[in-house]
Amino acid sequence: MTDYTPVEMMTVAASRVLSSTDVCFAGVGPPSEACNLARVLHAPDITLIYESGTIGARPCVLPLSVGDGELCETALNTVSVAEMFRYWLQGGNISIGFLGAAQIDRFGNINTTVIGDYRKPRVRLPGGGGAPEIAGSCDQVYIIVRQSTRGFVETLDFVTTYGHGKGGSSRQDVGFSTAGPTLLFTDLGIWAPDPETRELTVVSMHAGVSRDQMAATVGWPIRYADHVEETPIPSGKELEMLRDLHARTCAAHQIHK
Amino acid sequence: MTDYTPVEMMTVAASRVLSSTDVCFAGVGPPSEACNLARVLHAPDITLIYESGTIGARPCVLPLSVGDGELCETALNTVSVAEMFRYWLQGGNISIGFLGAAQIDRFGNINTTVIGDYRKPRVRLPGGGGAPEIAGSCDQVYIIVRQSTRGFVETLDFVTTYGHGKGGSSRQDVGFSTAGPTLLFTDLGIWAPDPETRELTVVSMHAGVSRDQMAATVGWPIRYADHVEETPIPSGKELEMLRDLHARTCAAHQIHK
Amino acid sequence: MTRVAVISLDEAIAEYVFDGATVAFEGFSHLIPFAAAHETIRQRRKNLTLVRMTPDLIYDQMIGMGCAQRLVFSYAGNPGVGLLRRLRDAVENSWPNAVEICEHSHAALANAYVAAASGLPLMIFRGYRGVDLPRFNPEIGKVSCPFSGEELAAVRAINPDVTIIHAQRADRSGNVLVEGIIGMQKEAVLAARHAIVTVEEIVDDLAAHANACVLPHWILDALCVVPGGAHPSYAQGYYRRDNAAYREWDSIAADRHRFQEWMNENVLEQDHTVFASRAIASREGHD
Amino acid sequence: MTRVAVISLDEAIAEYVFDGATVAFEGFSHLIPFAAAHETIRQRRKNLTLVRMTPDLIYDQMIGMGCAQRLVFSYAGNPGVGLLRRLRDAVENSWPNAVEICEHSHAALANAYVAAASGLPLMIFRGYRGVDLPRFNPEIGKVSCPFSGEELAAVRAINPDVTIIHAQRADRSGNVLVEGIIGMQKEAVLAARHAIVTVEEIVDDLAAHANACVLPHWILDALCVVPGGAHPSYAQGYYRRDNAAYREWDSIAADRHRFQEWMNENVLEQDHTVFASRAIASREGHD
Repeated sequence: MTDYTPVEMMTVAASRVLSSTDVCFAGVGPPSEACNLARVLHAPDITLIYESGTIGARPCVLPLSVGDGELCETALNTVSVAEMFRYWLQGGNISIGFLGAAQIDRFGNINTTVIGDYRKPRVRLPGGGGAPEIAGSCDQVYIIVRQSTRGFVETLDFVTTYGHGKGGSSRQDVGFSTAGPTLLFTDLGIWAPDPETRELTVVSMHAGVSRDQMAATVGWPIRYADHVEETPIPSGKELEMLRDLHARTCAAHQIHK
Repeated sequence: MTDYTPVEMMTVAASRVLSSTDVCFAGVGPPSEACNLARVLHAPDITLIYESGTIGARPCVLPLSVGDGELCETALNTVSVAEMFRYWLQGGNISIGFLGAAQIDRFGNINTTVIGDYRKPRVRLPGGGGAPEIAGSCDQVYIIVRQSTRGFVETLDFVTTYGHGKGGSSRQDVGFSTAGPTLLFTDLGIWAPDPETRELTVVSMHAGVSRDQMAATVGWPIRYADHVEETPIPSGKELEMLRDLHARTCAAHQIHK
Repeated sequence: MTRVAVISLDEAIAEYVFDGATVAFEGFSHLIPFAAAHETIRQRRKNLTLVRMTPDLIYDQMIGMGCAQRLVFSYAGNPGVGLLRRLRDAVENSWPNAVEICEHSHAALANAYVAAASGLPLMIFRGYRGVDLPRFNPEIGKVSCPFSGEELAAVRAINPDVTIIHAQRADRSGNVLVEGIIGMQKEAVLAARHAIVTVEEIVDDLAAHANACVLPHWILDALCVVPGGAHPSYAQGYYRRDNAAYREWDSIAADRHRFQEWMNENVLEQDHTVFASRAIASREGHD
Repeated sequence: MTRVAVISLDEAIAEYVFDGATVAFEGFSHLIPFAAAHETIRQRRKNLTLVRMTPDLIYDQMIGMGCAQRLVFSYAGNPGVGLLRRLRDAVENSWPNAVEICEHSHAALANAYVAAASGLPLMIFRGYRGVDLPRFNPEIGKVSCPFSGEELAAVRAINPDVTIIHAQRADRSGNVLVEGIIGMQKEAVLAARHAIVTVEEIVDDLAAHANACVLPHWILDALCVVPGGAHPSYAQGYYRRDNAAYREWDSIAADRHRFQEWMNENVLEQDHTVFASRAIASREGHD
């Protein structure tokens, strides 16, 4: 089956790396979508955690907010937001933090705060929310975001969430003991940090994507791994489950597309 | 009715100062007994808090431990011990801390840790438990303990719980903003700190108690208020309710006296 | 400790929310106290410092109506929809007035409430490493661990003059049950000098299990019965989130004039009793 | 994260409780894991650092049997009865061996667990002012608030090698429900490298409400079904506290010889299955 969109490919690719033993802090939107797709496909026992305090949520439809009622109704347990950030996240009990981004740089640092100057912003974005500490305390971080020159920038306007800093040993130097961003999923490919420089490096490109397309959507000279894989296209099952999830979600939220 | 014991007088006297608007952190034993007597007598809406985390307990029988099942079963709510000490006690939500003592000095400082040297004790007592921070964070502290020369000492072997320190402004100097011990109930009388020196001063003596008896049970020269009251003897109702409470407690705990 | 007063919402707001006050309307996605915010707007409160982890529509409306002088927050979005356009207009264009920003991460703001609920002047946490925000927020500091030498982030406690929350129900003594996604409600109430709680209903028996999130009557000041008072957010067990209202807000808030018309019609010309019917409509729309 | 293993109590103790380990057997008056302590005694573990807010009979027994090298605690009494005589004999007379004391107040030790559960090296609190204990305990320090200048007490985090608790029940995935007086169980489990939970039973459905104290299976290592495993303390909903056993302990523990006879007969010559009948006897005695 080749009838799929680049965004569907992105979500499917991200879902594939998740397994039933993962405990995953899921941001709303594409991260939550990839996590729930994994759950219905091949990771039925994955533990999904939302910053609203729900532990082990198993929603039938995708939540519109991190605090949707269905997350709590299907969860094993719901704790206060303070307990979530103190005991569960900072306590080191979460294996994967799954984040989105507005701006990202080559070292996986993220800006979701402002475009322009902080004190006189051109665009005031939502801010960090849980991301700065999710990226610090989870064993590793996955990022999912569509490529664009607006989003993939040479220099962030603001460092909201620390990735690999300026590369190399930056992350340890600042005091982190966690791995930081280990995978970046986009609509065009999959990136992973170089073992030495920690620069995000293209390790897989989705079927039919060219290096010209890659270059046109990224604001810095892209590094490629020695062997760049081609991401396997979505299977019929993967697409069917993803589209079912969307259809259920739209019906439940009364979204007419 | 004059057929009552000095300990019954002590408990009744302590119960009289409690009211329905009090939120009272009750230690097990005599403090808990006075609190529950007040609750069944004249303070039906008093909020009793035990360090096990129970808020608003209404036990029919006196608990043997701070964590008896009946405290939880009759409570409005039960929180973790951490929450109890952090949010409820340290957060400043408790008006009265009601404590016992092994040793007490003239300024209401308490020792419940050791007799003798800390590192080589003659008697190893239970230790502070909740008392040091109860005495620091409650608006005021009531103490209930029987008088004896072993217990009412010139110098404590160990300061477990701070009262009025060395008197005067000691308590503020150490950094407390709470009132500390404001009343001491014994089997012989009622004591309160002098407004200036903060030395515990006899303000009421139970009926029939002489100053010689007082002196024989206290290890320092006692100060008396200018006008020492005579504590009203227990009413029939007070004694009846206290003895009912004891009878129910003994029956429930299968104690045969 | 004083007994909570069961009074009307307009009395409660009039008594405790004064011009210039620091106010937290808390509720993390769930149980957001919209009715109390609308009453505050109707009473034309000014120069408020508004504290909330997720400003959401509730503060977009208050900011757009000129109630706010300062905003303390950690994530300012319309969840699942986009940005908060009235907040942006205030920050980017000072309309209707400039709003000072005191920005945190979720972890930091949650810890600031925990600090205040715990009666402490600060709380420590592991956070803000390598990022830009501490340069712009003097409420963020550092503490060295005397045991390990590790440098930790510190955040100053937040003690609102008044915290306002919505909850499912209270009993006749005024004890309040919050259940489901409980967010920071307990901490925000304990952090504040005064607390107002709006509830769906008052019942004979809370029917709360032993370890539920219960707020005893003696830590509350005012209790107001406002059925539907969390609409368009939700009250688990009562009505569901009105996602359509959240989506619709994006276009209402996009235009200053349309925003003002909407606020006139739906807030200024109403009173809190309208929330009951909104919640019913929301329930019928969804079930 | 790994899945909890449902194994026998002797296997669990053999695997996780090693000589010299720091072990917390937690449970505040309620749900005290006596069966696990007795198994540890039977396995002749030595040189343990025993951590517990209220040592209670459970540590009086372990200390008397020579399992302990060090005791970390905040209140060492037999609740409602008196002192702990085996603990006193160890501290006052080094019998059967000297036991080093690391003493806290409840607030401090609770905060030390909170620190560890929160992944921090310390926690701060307002306490220990003017008192003698900080002179004898190097785990107590001070921190200055960078905002207010106030000096606060600090306590070093306690990270046990293994925490052992008893709980009412688990579901078939190994998720555990603790209810009633929940003490420090969640914090002690999250503070530890490994966690063993004994439960009254395993059920199909935990039947826990949304905000109950639940420990997900992936933070636990071993789950053991030991009905009655908290006797002579109690398990709310299952059996009541055996107050007679607590009172009787005072005379048993008063004499070294009688203590040893009692331990031989009731611990060394038994296995954990005896607890089921003890709890039934306790229930019948009380109802």
